[in-house]
This record gives sequence, C-alpha cells and structure tokens, in this order.
Amino acid sequence: MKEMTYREALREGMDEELARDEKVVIFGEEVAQYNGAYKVTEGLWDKWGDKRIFDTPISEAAFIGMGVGASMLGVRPVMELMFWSFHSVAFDQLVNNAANVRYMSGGQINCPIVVRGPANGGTNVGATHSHVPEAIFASMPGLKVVSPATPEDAKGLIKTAIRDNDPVYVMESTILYGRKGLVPDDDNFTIPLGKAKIEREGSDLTFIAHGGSVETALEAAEELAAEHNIDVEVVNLRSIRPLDQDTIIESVKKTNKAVIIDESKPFCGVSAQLITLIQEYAFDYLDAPIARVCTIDAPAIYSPHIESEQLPNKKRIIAKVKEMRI
Amino acid sequence: MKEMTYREALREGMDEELARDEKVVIFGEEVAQYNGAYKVTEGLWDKWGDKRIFDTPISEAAFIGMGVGASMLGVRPVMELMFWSFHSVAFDQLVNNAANVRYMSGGQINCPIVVRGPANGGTNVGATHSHVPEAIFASMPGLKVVSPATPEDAKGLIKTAIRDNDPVYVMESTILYGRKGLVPDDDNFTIPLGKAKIEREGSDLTFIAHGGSVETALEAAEELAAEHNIDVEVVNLRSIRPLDQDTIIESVKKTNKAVIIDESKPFCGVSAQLITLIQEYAFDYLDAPIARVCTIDAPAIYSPHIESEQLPNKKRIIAKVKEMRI
Amino acid sequence: MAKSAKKSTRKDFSKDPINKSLTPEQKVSFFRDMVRIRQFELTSLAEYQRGVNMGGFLHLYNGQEAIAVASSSLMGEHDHMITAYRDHGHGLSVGMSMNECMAELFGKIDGCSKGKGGSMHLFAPDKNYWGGHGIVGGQTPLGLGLAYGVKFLEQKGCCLCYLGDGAINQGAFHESLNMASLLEIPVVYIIENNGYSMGTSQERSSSAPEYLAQRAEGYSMEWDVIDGENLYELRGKLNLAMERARNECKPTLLEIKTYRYYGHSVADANHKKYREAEEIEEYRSTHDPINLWKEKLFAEGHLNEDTAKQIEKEAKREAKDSVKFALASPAPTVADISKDIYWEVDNETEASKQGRYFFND
Amino acid sequence: MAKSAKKSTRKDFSKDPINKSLTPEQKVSFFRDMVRIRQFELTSLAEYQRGVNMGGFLHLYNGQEAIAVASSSLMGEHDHMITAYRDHGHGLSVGMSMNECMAELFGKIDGCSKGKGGSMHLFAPDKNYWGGHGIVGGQTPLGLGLAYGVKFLEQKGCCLCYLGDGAINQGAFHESLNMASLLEIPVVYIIENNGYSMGTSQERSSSAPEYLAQRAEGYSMEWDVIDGENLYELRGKLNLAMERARNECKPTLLEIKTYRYYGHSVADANHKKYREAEEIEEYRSTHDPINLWKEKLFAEGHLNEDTAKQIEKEAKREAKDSVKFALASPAPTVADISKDIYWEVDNETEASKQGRYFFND
Ligand SMILES: Cc1ncc(C[n+]2csc(CCOP(=O)(O)OP(=O)(O)O)c2C)c(N)n1
Ligand SMILES: Cc1ncc(C[n+]2csc(CCOP(=O)(O)OP(=O)(O)O)c2C)c(N)n1
Ligand SMILES: [Mg+2]
Ligand SMILES: [Mg+2]
Repeated sequence: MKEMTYREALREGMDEELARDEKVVIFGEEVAQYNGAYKVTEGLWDKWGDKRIFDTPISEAAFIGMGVGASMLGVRPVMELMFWSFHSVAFDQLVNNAANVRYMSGGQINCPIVVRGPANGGTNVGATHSHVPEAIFASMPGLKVVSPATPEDAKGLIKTAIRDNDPVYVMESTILYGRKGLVPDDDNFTIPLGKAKIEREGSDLTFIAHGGSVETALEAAEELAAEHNIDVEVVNLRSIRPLDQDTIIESVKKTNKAVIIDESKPFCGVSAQLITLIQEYAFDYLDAPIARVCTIDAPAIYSPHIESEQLPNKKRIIAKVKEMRI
Repeated sequence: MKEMTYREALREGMDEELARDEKVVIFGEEVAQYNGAYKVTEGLWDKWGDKRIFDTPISEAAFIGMGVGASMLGVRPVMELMFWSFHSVAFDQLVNNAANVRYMSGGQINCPIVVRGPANGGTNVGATHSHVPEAIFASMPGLKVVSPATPEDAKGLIKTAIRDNDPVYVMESTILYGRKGLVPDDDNFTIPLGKAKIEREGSDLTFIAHGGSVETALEAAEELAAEHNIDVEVVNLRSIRPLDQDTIIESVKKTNKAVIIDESKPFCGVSAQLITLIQEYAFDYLDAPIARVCTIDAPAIYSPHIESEQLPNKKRIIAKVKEMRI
Repeated sequence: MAKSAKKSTRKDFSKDPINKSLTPEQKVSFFRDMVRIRQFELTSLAEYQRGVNMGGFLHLYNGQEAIAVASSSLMGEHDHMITAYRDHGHGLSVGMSMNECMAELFGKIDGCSKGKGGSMHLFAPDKNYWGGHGIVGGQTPLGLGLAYGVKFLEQKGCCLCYLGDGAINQGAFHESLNMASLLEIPVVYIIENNGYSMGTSQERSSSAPEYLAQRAEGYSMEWDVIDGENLYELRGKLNLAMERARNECKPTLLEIKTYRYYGHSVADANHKKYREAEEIEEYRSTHDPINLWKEKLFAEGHLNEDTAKQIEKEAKREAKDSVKFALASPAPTVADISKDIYWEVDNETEASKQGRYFFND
Repeated sequence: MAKSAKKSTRKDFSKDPINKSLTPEQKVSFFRDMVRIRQFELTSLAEYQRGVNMGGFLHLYNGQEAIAVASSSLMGEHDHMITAYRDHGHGLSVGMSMNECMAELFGKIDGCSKGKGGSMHLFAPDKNYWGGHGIVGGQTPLGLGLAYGVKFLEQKGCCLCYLGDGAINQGAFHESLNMASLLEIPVVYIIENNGYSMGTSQERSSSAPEYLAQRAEGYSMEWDVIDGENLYELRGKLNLAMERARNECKPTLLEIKTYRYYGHSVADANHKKYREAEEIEEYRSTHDPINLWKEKLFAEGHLNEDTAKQIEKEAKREAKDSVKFALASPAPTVADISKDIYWEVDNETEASKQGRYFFND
C-alpha cells in the first residue's frame, strides 16, 4: 500500500493503462500542455507526447463524438470534461451516440470510451458549473456510471473503466482531488464495477452514499456513534450503474433503517432509485420510511457563505437521523 | 363542450393565446409553411403570418436559446421541438439558460417560454427518437413539466403553460394527437399546473400515470374490474412539476396499494420519485411494496413486432397486478 | 496556411486516371449498383404502403444513388463511411445484401441490426460502414472520430461522412469542421444537397455565399462542388478529396448537387406542396443519375438496351426475394429487447457478473 | 446577397462623426470608466487572495477595458448587452455600481444577484445588461434572442453579444450566426480576442483564415477587425455595426484584438507558462488601453496628470468603499436558497398555490 492523493491515484491509473494498452489515448480541454485544469493529468503529456494525450478546442460535442467514433474502430479514448457540467453541450453525443450505437446496430459495434471529470458542488462556482448528473446518465441503459469516493476507489475504478468495453462515465470531485489515502501497490489493482464497499460496519442504521458524500456520511456516522450512541453502517456505492443492489439490501435488512446521502437533487435523483429498490426488496424489514439527505432543491447557489448548507452535510444528516427517532 | 382531437385542442389553445396576447410567438422546424411535422400548428401561419409564427433552421440550440433570450424582454415564445428527443442537441439552453437565469440573476429575470412537442415511444422510430425526458427536466428546479393525456388536458395545459411566467415544457404524444375527446367550450378554460385528475374512482388499488400511459392505465382498470373484480382508481398526473402530491397520497391512503404506470425508463424515472414520496408520506398505509410498470430497461427497439411489448401495456399491467395478489 | 481552392470549373472527368482505368465491367457494375438501390427502395416503399410490415420512418434515396455508388467505388481497406438516416443507398453500395437490409426494415431478427435499428440504422462494420444515424448532424463528430481512428492506428485511409443541406446548421458539424482542419484529420465531409430539408428549401435554412461548401473557408479547409448526376465527376472529385485525406491528413468539404424524387420520408404528404410537380418531373426526366449513366454506357458501347433491362429485372427480382426473406425471418422476442446493450453483458464476461445492470422490476 | 466586406484598413477614426461629436467631458468619462473597472478588479483580486471573502472563479478583464467602455458608450434605449463570465467590465461600464458588484463577488444579499450568481453572473436588466454567463458560447443564442426580441417588439435597437476567441468553436455560436443572418436579426457578435482560451493559444484552438471574424463570410455576414486598445477605432467600427443592426436588421461579426494581463482566472497558476513574461510586459507597457487613452487625452488637452491621478484615486477609494459595503451586507440565509427559482412562486400567484414545487424531504 502506498499513500497518495485522489488526484494522483487517477493519474497513476491512467498512466498505467497508457503503458499497458497502446490504444489508450487521452484528450480534452487543457489536459496536455496545461497539465489539466485540475492537474489530474499533470506530467502525462511530458511522458507520453502528442499522440497519446492532446488538447482539444472548446468543442465538447465534437471531441466526445470523436471519441465515440474512434472507439468503434478499437481506439480507447479517455476524455476529460473539465467539469461534468459541460455535458450539457455534448449531451447528444454522450447519450444518443455512446449509449445507443451498440443497440441500434444489433450488437455489431461497441463503444469502449471513458469520460471523466469532476461532478460536484461545494466550490462556489454556481448553477451552471455544479451539476451532479449521475442520475441522468445512469438512467440510460447502455451507459455505466461510477463515482469514486477515495484514492483507492479512484485508482481502481479508473483502471477498470479504461479496460471495460462499454462507455463508462467517471464522476470525480474537485473537493476530493487533494484527499490522501492508501492505495494498493499493484499494477493490476482494479475495482470491479457494480461492487459497493462497506466503509463502516454498523447495526442501527444504514447510510448509503457515493462520491464526496461518503466522507460526509462517515463523519456523521462517527459523531452519531460518539455522541448519540447510534451505530451506523456506511455503504459506499462506488458504482451507480451497474449497482450493487445485494449489498444495499443486505445492509438494510440488517439495520431496518436507511438514510441516503446523495448530492443529486431530490427529484428523480439517485436517492429516489435507491429508495425504490429498497422498498421493493426489503419492504418487510423497514421500520420507518427510508429517509434521504440531498442537495436542497434549487439551482446551486454561489454564495460561499451558504453553499455548504445547500449540500448534504454532517449537520443536516444528524438532524435527519434525529427526526427518525432511532 | 365540444368534441375535438388532442391535436386540435393544442392548436386551438395556441390560436386563442395568439389572439389574447400579441407577445405570443410560435417557432420551430416546419411549424409555419409546412403546417407542422405532426400538423399541430396547421393553419396558424395562414392565419397569423410570419411575425407570429415562423420556421427555423435545424438548429435547436440556437432557436431554443433565442426563445429564452427573447423571453427575458417579455416576448412569449412557444417553441416546438419536432420530437422532444431533440432536446439532446439543445440541452444546455433548455437546462442551464432556461432553468437557471432567474436564479443566477437573483430573481431579476424571468423566462416565460413554452417548449412543446411529442415525447413518446410506440411509433417504431428507434432509440434516438423515442425519449420520454419528463424525469430529466422535472428534476431541474426552475423548470415546469406537464404531460397532457386527453384533448381536455391538451387545451387546458397548453393555455396555462403559455400564460405562466416560468419555463413550461409540454410533453405531448404522437399517438394521442389523433384521439378525440370533449373539451370545454370556453376561451378562458385553463387547467392549473400542479393539479392531478382522478380519471376513475376505485377502492382496491391506485394506478398513477401521465401522458399516453393514462389511456393504458384506464384500459387495464376496466379489464381488472370486469374480469378480476378489482376496483382501480386511476390518477392522471397532468403535471409532473409542480406535482399534485396530495391527490396521490390521498388515493394511496384510501386504497393502500399503488402501481405506477410510467413510460420513463425505470432507473430514476418519474416512477422512482413517486415511490419515494409515497413511501415517505403513506408509509403506514401501504400493504405491499409500491409496484411499477415502466418501459423495459433498454434503448427503444425499432421492431414494430415488439416495440409495444417494451412499453407499459395492458397485458404487462395486469400481470403486475396479479403478481401483487390483491 | 493554404488559401482555399475555388470551385473547379472543369467539366469532363471521364479522362481522369481514376476513371480511365475503369473496366467496362466496373462501369456496368456501377449501373447495376444504382439500379439495385432504386429497386430495393421502390420495393420497400410498396411494402411500407401495405401498412403491415414496417413502421416508423422510411427515407428514400431515389434520385441520389450516384453519390453512394461513386463513393463506395473508391473505398479501400482503410476507408470508412457514415451517414444520416437516408442510408439505404450507402448500405447497399458498400455491399450489404438486400436481405439483411429488407429484414431490418421489417424489424426482423435477420436484419443487419436484428430489427433494433430500422430503416435509419443500417450498419455493416465489417464493410467499414458505420450507419445510419437519426439525429440530424449527430453523425458528423462520429465521422471525425472514425477518421481520427484511422490516423491514430497509422493506417492510410479516410472517412467519408455524409450529411444533408439542412444538417449543416447543427452546432456539432461546425465544431467538427474546426477540429478536422486544426488537428489534420482525414475526413471528407459530403453535403448531399438535395435542395430541401423536409419542407424547407435551402435558401430558407442556410445563409451562405454562393455555395454551402464555402463555409469550409472559415476553417481554412479545402472545398468543392460536384454535380451529383455525373458519375465521372463524382469519382474524379471525390478521389481528389480522399487522396488529400489519405496522403496529407487534410479534410475537405464537398457539396454535391442532387435531388430526391419522393417526400422527405414516406410520411411526408406535403412534398408536392413545397415544391412544384414540374420541378420533380424535370429532375426525373433530365437529371436522373441512373438514366444518364445508362445513356453514357450506351454511348461508350459497354451496355445495350437488353442488358440494361436484364439488370433491372434481376434487381427487381432480388428485391422481391428480399421481401420473402424478410417475411420469413422471425421477429425479435421480448427477451431480445434486453440484449445488445452492454458488450460485457452480451459476452458474459467476469465484469458483467457484478452488480445489477437492468432495473426492470 | 452582398459580398462580405474586407477588413477595413483605415487607421484614424478620431474624425468620424461619432467621435468628433464627443465632448471633452465624455472623453474624460471614458477614461474614468476604464480606471474604475481596473481599480475595481485589482481590489477584488486582493480581496480574493485574502482567501476568506470570495469563492469560486474570478476572471479579470485587466487589459480589455476599452472594449466594454466603448461599447456601452454607444448604447441607446433599445440596445442590449450580454457576455460571458469575464463580465465585471461590462457590468460596470453600463452603470452598475461597484457596491452591488463587489457584494455579489462576496456572495452577499446586496449583490446584484443576491449572492446567487457570483463573479460570472452579474446582471442589470434595468440597464439592458443581461449577464454574465458561465457556459462557454452559451450566451450566444441568448444574444440572438435579445436582438430578435428588439425586432419583434418593433423597437430600433440591437444586442451586443460578446464571446472569447476560444468560444467561437462552440456549436451554438455557429447556429446563431446562421440564424442571425438568415432571419435578419439585429445582433452584433463581438469576439474579444485576447489570444488565449485558458492556456490554449488562438492557433491551437481555431483553424481559420487570417482573421477569426472571417468565419462570418460563410454566413454572408459582414465582419471587421478592430484594434481593442484604440477607443476611437472601437467606437467608430462598433457604431457602424450597431447602425447596420438598428437600421437594416443585419448582424455583424466583429473581432477585437486585445489582451488580458492576468491568468485566465485567479486560479490559473500556469499563466506565465503558456506565454512569455515578456509578452505580458510588452502589452502592459505599450498597449494598455487606459494609458494610451490617457496619453491621447493629454495630447488633446482634455486631461492633465493631476486630474488623471485624482480620477485614479477616486476610483481606488470607490473600490475600497465597495469592499466595506460588501463586508457589511448580510449573507444569504438557508431560506434564501429556495427563493428566485420560479416567478410564480416568488410572486405568490394563484398558480403557485397548486401542487408541490420543491422536493426537499
Ligand atoms: C437534431 C434533429 N433535429 C430535427 C430532426 C428532424 N429531421 C429529420 S431529417 C430533417 C431534415 C434534414 O434535411 P437534410 O439535412 O437536408 O437531409 P435530407 O433529408 O434532405 O437528406 C429533420 C428536420 C432530427 N432528426 N434531428
Ligand atoms: C462549454 C464549456 N466548456 C469549457 C468551459 C471551461 N472554460 C471556461 S472559460 C474557458 C476558456 C474560454 O476562452 P475564451 O473564449 O478565449 O475567453 P476568455 O477567457 O479568453 O475571455 C474554458 C475552457 C466552460 N465554461 N464551458
Ligand atoms: Mg436535404
Ligand atoms: Mg480568449
């Protein structure tokens, strides 16, 4: 095991895959010569040169579509969206072309692309730059969506995503980029898509979270243990589609109560899908309605004085748990 | 009351609003000289001329954005997407600009636009032309989404949408365009957003549906009554956001069981949001998990021999109800 | 950077090496290919109108056949083709069988896309043919990507990417033009200008100088305009662009003047309203690419009336047979709906065994 | 349709009627306006770097000030302005107060957008200023819409819509150019070409002929190139385009050569890596629009060193005061998060009373 940041873990994962498979190529805005707006790809251009990593104009529809087209020939593009928020200008390519081309061709074509970038609020960049679009993309059969919460996740999932033969959308977090953690020291370390991780075992209540919310959930769990004597199990989803339903349902069957911590907006967010599954598969085990702590239902506010209140945070989670009177 | 088709109802609604408010203007692809790809706007160009209704190039991002920009000055654009599926190339304008401009300006600007067009499967037009994106747009605070199920709904909702001072996205159905029904004979007939309609009263089970699925739900309800002695209440949502939660919860509290019939895909579809609300607000009234009949979770298949099986249909609904063993 | 070329004014391309080297058999095969496309589509139209076998859209290529046939006649091992929804001609021209195409239109399991794609989504990756795409302009970044892929893989080839005169006003196309020129990507964009996008004439959809292809100048890209009824000119000018792509990795924007005889799709009941019946008739009688080529082959002595008739007859028969084939092919089942979504799931890989992929209750 | 004009080569615009008619006071006020923008931004930068008052992005307009000031000096009752995220200069130039702008940067309730928009989202609809937009190119269809609105409402006016040199490669911009020209919409698109989009130089992002603005030719649209350090030229050429829009409902694409001294945003730590320190210094010392205008006013005798110093001092003071104002203004509350989403809800109309609008559990 080796300590590194989430950012380094992503970078090392990509670097190893560039080495392993000569068909892997990275492109996006400012990823090469500038080293990446968030420095995730730092040093890769120096090491790998123009053929394997290059900069594109600010033309998300064209460059994502270019990646889809090239992938049909066996090239394996890893494309950075500087923010996942910019999906809005490439939506047709991300959704119609990447998700449907296999289906519409009756399975003749596959589309081994990775699209990655940060998808989170909390850095005061306002409504157009703070989308967390997991729910939208995971709702499209044909796409896979993962959301690493730790450096370990970051490395394991980016590598799996690159090796996967279907489109995988990796939702990162600018807030997590600087977080440190231990990562297995093995070129072949990968994390399977569709496998959640129990970050904390507990017996009274299940928290389900992904991405940046895992950290928040864990903080809240510690405080609930220390100050309220509530023993929370925390499930880190890692992957939204495919989804590790079994781990979720087992945990809820054990604790009989669940709170989803989800940075998506509440209406048709990931949380809504999880609740739907839990109420179907663990109906008789539930002591109370499944609760959720989501982003307050408004466009992302800019103000640094208040944005953190709009997001799921420890205070709001604990208040929600107290409401449940466990 | 007057009998007319759903298509005529939409047209009459727009025609009356063109007459009522000189700031109303209609544009989109083929809406004027061609009379509309689905003839919804037939005759309006002849009657109102170039200033009030005109054709655009195949540039959805530009013309939707143009409508948003003009609406900020008080113009009231009603824009047709030939298919709602084409939201994919105008997503940024539909989502970031229309939904957020009021918020980002601290309430200084409003955006009284209507975007309308068909959003349905069932006509064998394949994966790229069969999106039912209610869930995506309704998930965005700042937007309103309605889905008329009958000619009455069509006229009442399009008129309300045009008069509303926020962006309203009207999801119609090519299959319903030809359906006939009675519509109140009154220039000022409107249907409030956020008010559902109980299309059929019942005591054993609640069906919740919107758009084209209402018809299917009603057919299934009749068969269940006639052949299985199950008395189903059918709620036609009419509006997805704002949502008439009270009517839904009341009905479920009465029947203690619910099936959502929803043409959205199951993952994070409208159905997931409804289930989330019901399990929260009627937890103690539920006799069984809330069930749903959605489109089978795959891109829309072309084959006319099988597409109807992918969609919620009477057979699948009845099978689901039987599974519930009511 | 190079100043963009003006539209070339040369008229006779029959003496170009690329055309001079053609054997009589090849020339006749172009005729046969065009006739086969025509007959396939006329048959599909009749079947569509029967109202029981097909659904959705059917966009006919009648009148435009020379373009696909000339293009595919120039394609080598590393050349690729991609187009929009008006795609039967392209598919047949690269060598797809009428059977697999007709079965696709009929939504049957032996269709090239197993009945999942329909008329707008014919694909034959084994023949370097990448569809058939329904979203206007949506295929243009994919064409860029195919060409980029060829370059990345260090092959000598190009991608032919077609779009309509209405499609040029989609944003993704503009982005693709800039990227193609900037990154030197061997793509040839081909505007099949049939004068209309649905009911909208070119003048009502595009503001442009004399030619739509002149937009290329804004990206310092080469461009040219081609007469789409003349196979020699088509081959001559397409070849130049393809060679530029293959040898210099430089893109080109071509505009080909053509015409469609039928409506935008079979559903277009208006198509005699937005254009005069005489206009259609005039094209049919004096600009039909099949007739013109036939006359040329008569004049060159490579074809006679009898052989031409025979070819037509065979094509008709082939089309009729394809209907039989399509009718006999089974329809997809409910279980088929859930296949061909994920490669990993279809191939039952280890990866596909973790987690839930589909959310049908 | 008209052949597009070539870049005009004329150099002296000071004698143009639009400039000749300026009073000394007006000329000095342009100086003051530029200085105020400069000082506002330098102050905001210092405050940002303090690390406690602001969050998110801060894109400075240092070096580009003449453009906004010249533009707004030409705006009449029915002229509108909209731009991207580098929007402080535009906002101040149309008459927004430093207080409301600084408070917005500080995320406070007295900010123009109540702290909801931040630096990228300054708005003043009462001054015909429509923001402040963060998605590159996303404002270009809105600018089209504002101009269309002016025409629809039968007013004589236009919309000035700004974008960067990197933004021209967004699809929505291309679509907007075609529609503007086709439908005769009185919009003036203005590329503020500062040579870089983040760390990417113009040559690495756009393939174009000599000038980016030449892309206009592909839409038969008029275009021109302007020296952004020269207020007379700016006013002269902007005025022509605005008059063309107002009188003929014809759009124009202008490209203005300019430069930004700071990084792309405050977060751009690389900005001395992708361009030479000498390049920045050269611009600052010999191309600064404020200095150049000051020299001109000295030469014309409308300004002297003392008055210039005084103006600068006042601007600094005004900026400092705006910081005090911003600090004193309250932060939004949790309840404020849920306001300003729907007009009907904010105005408590009948419509807002039916159904549930927000889904916080
Ligand atoms: C983004 C998008 N907008 C609209 C449509 C509907 N539509 C399909 S074809 C078409 C006309 C296209 O005309 P053109 O590009 O000239 O091609 P042609 O049909 O003449 O071959 C339109 C508007 C679509 N499929 N996709
Ligand atoms: C669609 C989209 N893609 C990427 C970005 C990130 N981004 C913000 S500004 C910028 C550079 C724009 O450069 P330019 O248009 O030249 O304007 P300038 O910053 O020089 O004023 C980029 C890539 C964005 N905001 N929106
Ligand atoms: Mg056409
Ligand atoms: Mg720039």
